Amino acid sequence: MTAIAKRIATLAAGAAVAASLWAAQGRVAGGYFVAGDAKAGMQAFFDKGCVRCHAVLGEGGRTAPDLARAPGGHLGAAELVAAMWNHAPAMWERMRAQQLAPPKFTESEMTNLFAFLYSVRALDEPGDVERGRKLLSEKHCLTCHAIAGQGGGAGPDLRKWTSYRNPVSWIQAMWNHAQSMQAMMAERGLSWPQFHGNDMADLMASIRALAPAVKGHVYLRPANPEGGRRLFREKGCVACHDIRGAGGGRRGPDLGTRALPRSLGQFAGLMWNHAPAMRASIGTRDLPLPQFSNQEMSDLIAYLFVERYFERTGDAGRGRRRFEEKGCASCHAPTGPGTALSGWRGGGSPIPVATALWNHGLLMLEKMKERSVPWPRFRPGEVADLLEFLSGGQHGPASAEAKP
Amino acid sequence: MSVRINRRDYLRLAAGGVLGTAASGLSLRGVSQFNAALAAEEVQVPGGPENWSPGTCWLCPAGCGLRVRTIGPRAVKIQGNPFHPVNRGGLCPKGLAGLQELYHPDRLRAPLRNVGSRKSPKWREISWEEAVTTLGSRLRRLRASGQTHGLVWIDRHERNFTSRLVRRFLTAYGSPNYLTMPSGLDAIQTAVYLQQGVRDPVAYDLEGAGYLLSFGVDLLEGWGSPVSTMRAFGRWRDSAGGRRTKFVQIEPRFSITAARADEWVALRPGTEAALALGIAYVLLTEGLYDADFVRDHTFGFDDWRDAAGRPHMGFRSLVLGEYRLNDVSELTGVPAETILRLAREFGQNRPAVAIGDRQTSTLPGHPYAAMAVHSLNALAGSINVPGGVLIAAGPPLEDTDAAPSVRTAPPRVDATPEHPFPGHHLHRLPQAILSRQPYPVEAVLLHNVNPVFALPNGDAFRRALLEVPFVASFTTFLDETSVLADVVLPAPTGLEQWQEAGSPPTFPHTVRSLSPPVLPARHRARHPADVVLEVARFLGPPVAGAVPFDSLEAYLRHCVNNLFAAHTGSVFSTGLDETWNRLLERSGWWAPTYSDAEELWEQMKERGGWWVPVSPSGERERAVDTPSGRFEFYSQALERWSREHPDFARSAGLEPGDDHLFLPRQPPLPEAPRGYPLLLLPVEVLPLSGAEGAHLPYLQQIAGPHLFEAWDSWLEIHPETAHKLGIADGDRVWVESRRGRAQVRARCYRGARAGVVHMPLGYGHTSGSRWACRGANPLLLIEPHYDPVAGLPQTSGTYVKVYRS
Amino acid sequence: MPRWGMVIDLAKCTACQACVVACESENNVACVSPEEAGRRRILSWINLLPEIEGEYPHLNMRLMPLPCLHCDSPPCILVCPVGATDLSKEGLVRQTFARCIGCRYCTNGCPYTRRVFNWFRPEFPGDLAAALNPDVSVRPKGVVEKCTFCSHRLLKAREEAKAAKRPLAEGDYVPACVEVCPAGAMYFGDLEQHDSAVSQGSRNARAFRLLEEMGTRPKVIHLSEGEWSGGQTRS
Amino acid sequence: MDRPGANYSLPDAILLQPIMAARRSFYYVALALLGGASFGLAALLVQLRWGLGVTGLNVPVYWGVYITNFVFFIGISHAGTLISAILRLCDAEWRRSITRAAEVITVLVLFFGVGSIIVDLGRPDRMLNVLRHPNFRSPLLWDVCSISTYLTASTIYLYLPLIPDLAILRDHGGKYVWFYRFLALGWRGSERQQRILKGAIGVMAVVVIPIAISVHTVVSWVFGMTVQPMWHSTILGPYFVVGAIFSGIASIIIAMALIRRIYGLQDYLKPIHFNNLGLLLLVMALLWFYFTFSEYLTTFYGGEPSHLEVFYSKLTGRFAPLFWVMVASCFAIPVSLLSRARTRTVAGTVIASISVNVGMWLERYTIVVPTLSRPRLPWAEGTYSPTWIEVGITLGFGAAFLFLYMLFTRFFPIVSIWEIREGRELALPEAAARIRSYMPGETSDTEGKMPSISTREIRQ
Repeated sequence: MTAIAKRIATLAAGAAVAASLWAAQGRVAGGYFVAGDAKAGMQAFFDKGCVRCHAVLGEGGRTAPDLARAPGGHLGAAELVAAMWNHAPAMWERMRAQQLAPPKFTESEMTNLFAFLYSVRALDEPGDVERGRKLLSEKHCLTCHAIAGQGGGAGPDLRKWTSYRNPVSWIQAMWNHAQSMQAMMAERGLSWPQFHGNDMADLMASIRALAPAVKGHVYLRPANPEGGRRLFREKGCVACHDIRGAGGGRRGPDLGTRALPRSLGQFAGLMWNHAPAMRASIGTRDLPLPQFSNQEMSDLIAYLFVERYFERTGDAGRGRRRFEEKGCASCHAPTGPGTALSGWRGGGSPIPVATALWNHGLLMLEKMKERSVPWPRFRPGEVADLLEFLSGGQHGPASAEAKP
Repeated sequence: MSVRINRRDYLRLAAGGVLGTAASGLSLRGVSQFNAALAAEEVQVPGGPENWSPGTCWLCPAGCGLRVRTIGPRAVKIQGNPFHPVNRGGLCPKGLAGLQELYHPDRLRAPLRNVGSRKSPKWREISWEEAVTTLGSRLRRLRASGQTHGLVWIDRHERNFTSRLVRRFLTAYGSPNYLTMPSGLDAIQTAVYLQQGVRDPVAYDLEGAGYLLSFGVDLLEGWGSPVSTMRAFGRWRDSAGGRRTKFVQIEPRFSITAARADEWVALRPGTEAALALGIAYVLLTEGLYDADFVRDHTFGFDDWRDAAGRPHMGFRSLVLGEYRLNDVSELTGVPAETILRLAREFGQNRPAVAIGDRQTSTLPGHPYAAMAVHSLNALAGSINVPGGVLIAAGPPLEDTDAAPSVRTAPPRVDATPEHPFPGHHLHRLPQAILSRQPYPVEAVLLHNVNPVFALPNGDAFRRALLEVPFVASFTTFLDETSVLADVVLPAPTGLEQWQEAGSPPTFPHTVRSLSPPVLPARHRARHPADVVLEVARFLGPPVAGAVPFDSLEAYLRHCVNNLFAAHTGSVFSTGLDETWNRLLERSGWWAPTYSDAEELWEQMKERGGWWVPVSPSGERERAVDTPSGRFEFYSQALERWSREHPDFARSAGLEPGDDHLFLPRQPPLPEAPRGYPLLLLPVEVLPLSGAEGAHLPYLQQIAGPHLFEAWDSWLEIHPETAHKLGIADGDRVWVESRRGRAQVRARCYRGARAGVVHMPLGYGHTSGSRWACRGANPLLLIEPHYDPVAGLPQTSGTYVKVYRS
Repeated sequence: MPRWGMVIDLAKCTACQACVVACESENNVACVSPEEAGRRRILSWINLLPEIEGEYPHLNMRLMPLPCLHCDSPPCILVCPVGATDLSKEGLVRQTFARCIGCRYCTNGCPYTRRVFNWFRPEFPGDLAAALNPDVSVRPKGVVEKCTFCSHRLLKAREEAKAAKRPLAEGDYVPACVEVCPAGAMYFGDLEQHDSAVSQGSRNARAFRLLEEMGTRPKVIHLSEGEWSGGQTRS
Repeated sequence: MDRPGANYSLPDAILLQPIMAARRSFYYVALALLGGASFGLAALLVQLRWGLGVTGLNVPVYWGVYITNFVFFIGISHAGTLISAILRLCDAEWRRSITRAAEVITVLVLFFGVGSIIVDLGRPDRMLNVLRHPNFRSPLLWDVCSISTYLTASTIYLYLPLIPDLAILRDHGGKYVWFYRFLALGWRGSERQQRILKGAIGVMAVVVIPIAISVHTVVSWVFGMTVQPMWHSTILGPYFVVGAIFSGIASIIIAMALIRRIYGLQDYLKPIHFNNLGLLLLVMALLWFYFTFSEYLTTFYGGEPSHLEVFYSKLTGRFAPLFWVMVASCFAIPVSLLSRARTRTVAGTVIASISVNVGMWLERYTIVVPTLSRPRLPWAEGTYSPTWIEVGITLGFGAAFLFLYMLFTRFFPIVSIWEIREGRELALPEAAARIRSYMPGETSDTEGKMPSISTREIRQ
C-alpha cells in the first residue's frame, strides 16, 4: 500500500500536516517544543512493530504494558530511557520467545519515538462512568450543582459544560470561578474538592452520561508552549513560582523540580487542588487571581511539561560514581573491552543512549552474561546523573581502540 | 438448357482458377491487404496526460472514496481512495464497474418529454429550459391550488447533503413528502426504536466485535456498507491481530456469506427469532449473560408490576417458559447441542454481537424477530460499547442547518394510522395514491430510484404512478419507473458531478464524503440538485429564499462552513493520522489540519471528505431514550401505543394487552397453500445487490460464482427436490406462485434446503438498458404481507410450484 | 533480482470478486456477450474457483481467487511454437500478443486453465472504449491472453523509482487486483525479500500451492482458511 | 465415343484408359466434390472473417474437430508411404499394383493434415511466425519440422517410381506431352538410369519409414508432452503410430476398392490383394486393441483422480457412446470380419476398413476432447459440440481430398505400369530363386544377401 500512499501524498501535498499535541509554532532556537515529530514517532512505533505488543492508551497490542499508562507518573526523556533500559532484558527475552527480532533505530527515529511517547503520555484517558458516578457523590458536587435538572440549584447546571471534552477545559472553567465557588462552599461547610489521577476525566464521563441531550464537542486545540511561557510571565505566575532557579519567585513551589503527574489534565487537577492555598497566598500579596481562557491554560501547562522534557537535573559527580557502581566502568572505561563512552558526543542526551540500547543492547547483554556482569538497573534520577557525567567528558578524548 | 463443357475447357477453367486463386492469394499485395484488414480490426488506445482525481462512489449509499485515473478527457480506471475511512483503498466490484455506467451506451442523452400516452409513451427530446419550465409551472399551479402537499419526492439516500437540500426545498414549498427507498435495515431500526427509544441510525463496530451471530443477514453480499464490512472481515482473520473473531451465519441457504463464515447453521426458514430466543434460554439458564448490564440498564427482564399494580411477564419468564431448548431445536431444526454451543460461545466471547433478523440490502426482516435478536445484544451487554451495537451520532451540522420554517404541512402521505412507527414506508404509497387517502397525490418526483422494479409491490406502484397527474424522473437510464413519467431528466453519474455521501449505513462514524466532478457531464446530464435550485428560482419566493444557492457547489460550500463551525473531526487521512487524531480527540484535543472553512473545503476536495474518527461508543445511556431510560426487553412504547390502537393486537392475532405483544417473539410461520409445495426465498448476490447493477456487464459476468452462473437468473434447488420433480441440473423450469410465474434455469445446488428454492434479486429488468433486461424478477412472484408492528413487507412466505417447461 | 509473487489469504477473502473486475478494467479485458458467456468464453484473467464439499447441512465451500500462477516451471511456455510466451527474469510469465498465432497449445498445456483465448474481436459498445487503459494493448481476435501481474505497472513503477533516484521499494509495484482487495486478503511483492509480506506468507503454515505436485512451482500462494479456535488464531 | 488409347494393343492399356479419356460421370462426381469443397471454403471464409468463435470450441475445450482431423489425416498418410515402403523392402510381390495408390494418399492427405492445423489457428496470417520465431522446445514445432520433412520425402518417394510411367505417357502420345516430357526428366530406361532410379527408390524406401514413424510419434507428443490427464502417457507414441498404420491400411483398401470398381481394374486389384491387406489390417486391429487395453488398464489401475475423471467420462460418462462405437468399429467389427476367410472378401475388407476409419476418427476425438473437458482443477465441466463451420470445413477437406485424388488418376496411372510389367517379366524367376535360397542345402551367389531391385533389370 505504500506506493499508493506515496502517490496520494503527492496528490495531497497541499494538505501539510503538523498535528502534534504541542503545536510547534516557533520551531526556532529558543522556542519551546519537544524535539522530534510525535506523529513520525508514532509511525516508527507502528512500523518497528512496537505496537504488536505495546499499546498506547489502549490502541495496540495487549501482551506488553501500555506505554501511555505505565508507569504512572510523569517521565522526562531521561526517565523514559531509564524505564526502557531497566526492562530491556525481560523484553528481549519475551521477544526471543516469540521469535521477534528487536528493531533497530536511527537517532532521528528515536527522537521522534520519544516525542511520541512523551506526547501520548501527556494525554488524558476517557473517563470511567461508574467511577465518576461514585466521585460525584464523594465530592458532593450534586449538593450545589444540578445535572440535567437533577441535584442542587446553587451552582450552575453542569449540563452546560458537557460538550467540553478536555479535563483542562473543565478545570479552567472551574478555576475562573474558584473564588465564588470557594465562598459558596465555605458557606455550606464543604471542603475544597481534591482531584487526583483520572478523577476529572471520570467525572466528565459520568456527567455526560447523565446529561445526554447536549450534542457537539468542544475540544482544545494543540497547546502552544511558547505562548505558555509568555503567559507564565504575563499572568504573574513567575512572581511566586520559579522554574529551577530561573529567577522566579520563591513563594510557590519550584515548578521545574516538583514531581509532575502523568497527564496535562491531571496537572490541571493539581492546580485546582492548590487553588485555595494559592488564592490565600495571592491574596496576601494583593494580586488578582489570574484568569485563563481554556486555550491559555493548556498553553501554560504545556509549557511546564515541555520544560521538563529534557531536564538537565543530573550531577556529573554523582554520575561518575554511578558509572563505577553500576559496573559500566568495567567495560566502558577507556581501557575496557567495550566502547569507551568518555567524551561521547551527544552523550548528554537520552536519545543516543536509547538508540544505542536498541541497536547494540542485545549484543552487550550477551557479552555481559559471558563475563557474569549483571544488567544494571537505574533508579529515578540516576540516568540523568550518568548522562550529565558522560557529556562532561571528564575522561579525556575517546581512546583509539574504541569499537564501533 | 444444356451447357456442354468439354474436357479442354474444363481443364483450362480448373487450371486458371487454381492459378488465379493462388496468384492473388499469395501475391504480396494480397497478403498485405489481408493483414491490413486484420490490423484495421485492432483497437488503438489514445494516450494523453495522466491524472488522478478523488471521487466518491455513487453505486450504493456507502459512498466509498475513489481515485479516478484520467487520460486526457477519458476516465480509465477507478480505484479505492486509501484515505477514505470507509474503504481505505479497497473497493467492491460494483464501485470498480462504475466506468461502465459512465460510458454506458444506453445512457439518457437529453431531457425527454412523453408525447404519447402514459401507458404507451413516445419520447421527444426537449431542452433543459423547457424541462425546467415544465416542472416549475407544474409546481406553481399546484401551489396556486393549495395542493403543495400533493408533491412527493422519492429519493435514493437520505443521509447526504443533497437530500438535505431537497428536504429544505420541499419544506419551503410546503410538502412533507420526502420519501426514500427502503434500506433493508428497517426491521432492525424498528427494534432499536422499540427497545432503545432512539431513531438515530443503528451501527455496528464490526471490526471490534469478538463474536458475531448473523441471523440471515447478507453480511458479505451487499448489506450495510459492503466494503467496510469486508474490511472488518479481513481484520477478524488477520493473524497479526492474535485473535480471530468468530462469525456464525444462521440461515437456511448456504450463501456466499455462509460459506465464508466460521460456521454455518442451517435452520428452518423463518425461525430465526425462535433460535435467538433459544440461545437466550441457554444464556439465562447457564448464567452466561451480562448480569450487571441487565440489572442496571435494562427494563422488563424480570416479571414486574406496573403503576396500577398489574403483573407483567418479564423477558426471563417468557424465554424460560416458551423457548425451551428442545422446543426451539424442534421448531428450527437446529440440533440442541448446536444451540447450546452457540450460546456458550456467544456468552463467553465478548464483545459479542447479534445482527438480524434476516435482512438483505433491500428486504427487511420481521420487527419481532429483530427484537429477539437485539435482545441477545442486551444479554451480552453489547449495547453501545466498543465492538457492539452503536447508535451513530448524527452529523454535527444537524442543528445549524435547520430548514426555514414555513406553515405547517399535513402528515406524510405514507403515514397511515395502522402502524405506529413511521420510517419511510414507500411501499404504502401506491395504496395512498390509488385511494387518494389521506389526500390526493398530484405530482411525484423520482430521484435515481426505480421502485417499480425494486419493491415487492412494484406492479401496484406502476398502476399508481399511472394515476398521478404528473411524474418526473431524474435518472441515468430509462428504467421501469421512468418510462411511466411525463418528463425524464438525465442525471449524471457520480464522476460527472459534485458527488457526496453521508455516513454509510451501519458504519459507526460520522462521515461526509465529497468530491468535485472528475469529468464534465456527458450527454447534457445535469445534477438533480442544480435543477431543483433552478426550479426554486423559477417558483420565486419564499421557496427561492429558502434555498438561496446558485448551484449545488455553493450549497455544499455552505454545508462545509457549518462543518467547520462544529470544531470537530478531521479531513480524511492515513490510518496513522486516524489513530493519532483519535488519541487526541478522546482526551479532548482537536488538532485539525485546517484553520478555516476555506482550507477545510480545499482539503476535503483533495482528500475526499471529512469525518469524526472517535467512535460514539462507551456511553451507554446516550444510546437509550425509552420511557424507563433503559434498554427495554418489554417495549413500553409499543404498549402505550397499542392502548390507543386496539386493532393492533387483533392484527397480531392476540388479545389486547397481552404481554406477548410487547416482548420479542417468534412470528407465526405461513403455511404452504395446496399445490404450492416449495418455499421461494429471493436472495441477494453482491454484484446485483440493492437491485442495482444488472446494467453493467462487469457485474453480470460475476453474478453467480458458486454455480458458474452469469448473465441470467437461476433457481437454486436441492438436488433431491429437483430429482423428485424430475428436474435435471440446467433445465429450464417455470416457477409459479399464486401471483405469477417466471421461467428460469434450474440449478441443483447442495446448499439449498430441501423444499426451499431461491432466486437471485436484481434480475428481470424490462427497461433501462440492453444488458439489464435478462432473467426474471423474483419480486414479481412474491406475495408480500405486512408485519403488524411496522407494516414492513415480509417476503419470506411465498410458496411456489416448479415444473419443467 | 526480484521474484514477484502473490499470496492470497483465503481466511480473509470474502469472495466479493472485486479483484476480477479490477483486473478487467485495468487490463482492457473485454466483456463478452451473454451468449458467449453462456459458452464459458468469459475472458477474465482472474476467477473465483468454487469447490463445494459435503451434503446439506454439513457443507464446505472454498471460493478461491485464481489468477495466472506465474509458475517458476510453467508448462505453458514450453509448448508455444513461436515463443510468444516466456518467463521473465523476474518470474513473470509474459504473453506477447503480437506474436501469438492462436494455436491454443498453451491454454491446453496449463494445468490450471488460466489462459483465455479471444474467440472474437473484442467489443466495446457505445463509448465503453473510452475507458480503455493506454498502458495495456487491446488484444485482437485470435490470440491468447492471460494475467500479466500487471507488468505495465512494474515498468511504470521502475521508471518512477528511477526518476526519483531510489531503488524499487516494496509496495511500489502492486497489481490492480491486490491494490483493491477490500478485505486485504491479497499480498504482492518480492519472494526473495525475506521480510516481505509475500515471502513471509509463502512460509506460513497455512500456505499451499495449487497442484504443487505437478512440479509447476507456482508463485501465487494461497493460505488456507484456518479455523476459529476459542478466540485464538490457529495459523 | 472416341476413347484414345482404347485401340492400343499394349498389355496394360487399360491402366492408361482413365488418362486418355474421361467418362461423363467423372465430371459429375468432380463437380459434386468441388461443390463440397466450396462449402468448406465458405465455412472457412466465415471463420476467417469472424474468428474462431464461430466454432463450438470454448473454455476449457480449446481443441476439437480440427485437431482431431489433423491427427486423423496425418494418421491416414501412413497408409501410403509406410505400407508401400515396407512392402517394397520386403519384396512382397503383391504390392506392385497398390503402391502408387497408397503413395498418392500420403502426399495428398498430408496437405489436409497441415491444413487442419492452419484452420485451427486463431491467427493464420501469422503462420510464418513458426519460422521467424521458432521455439524448439515446443512439440508443435517438432511437428512442423517432421511433417515438412515427411511431405518432402513422401513426395519424392511418390515421384521416383512415377518417372518410368511418365515416360510411357510421354511416348504414348496424346494430350499434354510437353507436361509428361517435362516430368519424365528424359527417362529412356537405360541401364544407368535404371540403376540410379532403383537405388534412389531403395534409399527413399528406407528413409521414409523412420520419418513416417517419427511423424506420428511427434504428433502424439503434442499431447503426451503436456501434463493433462490421459494425454501425459509414454505409450502414446507407439499407440499413435499403430493407430496411424491401422487407419492407413484401411484407407488403402477403400481407395483400392474404389479404383477397382470405377476403372474396372479387377484384373490388377484382385481379391488376394484385399485378402493380404485384410490380414495386415487384422494384425493392426489386434495390436491397436492391445495398446488401447494396456493404456486404459494402466490408467485405471493407477487410479489418479484427475485421470480417472477422464477415464470414466469415456467409459461410462458423456463420451461413452463415442468410446464404445470406437471400440466396436476399431476392434469388434474388423476382427470379426477379417478373422474368417469366408468374410475376408473384397466387400468384407472394405466394410471393415470403413468401420476402422470411422473408429479411428472417433479414437482421435475421444483422445482430444474428453481430456480437455475435464481439467485438473474442479472447474466446471466443459461441453463441446462442433458447429456447422467445423463440420463444413471437415466435409470440405474430405471432398477436396477426393477431388484431388480423382484428378491424380486423371493425369497419372494409378497402378504402376512399369512395376506390373517388371513383375510379370522378372518376378517369377526371382521369387523362385529366392524361395530356393531359403531351402536347406542350397547355395547361391546371393547367399546371405537379399535379392534387391538393383540387381534386376527392367525392360520396356
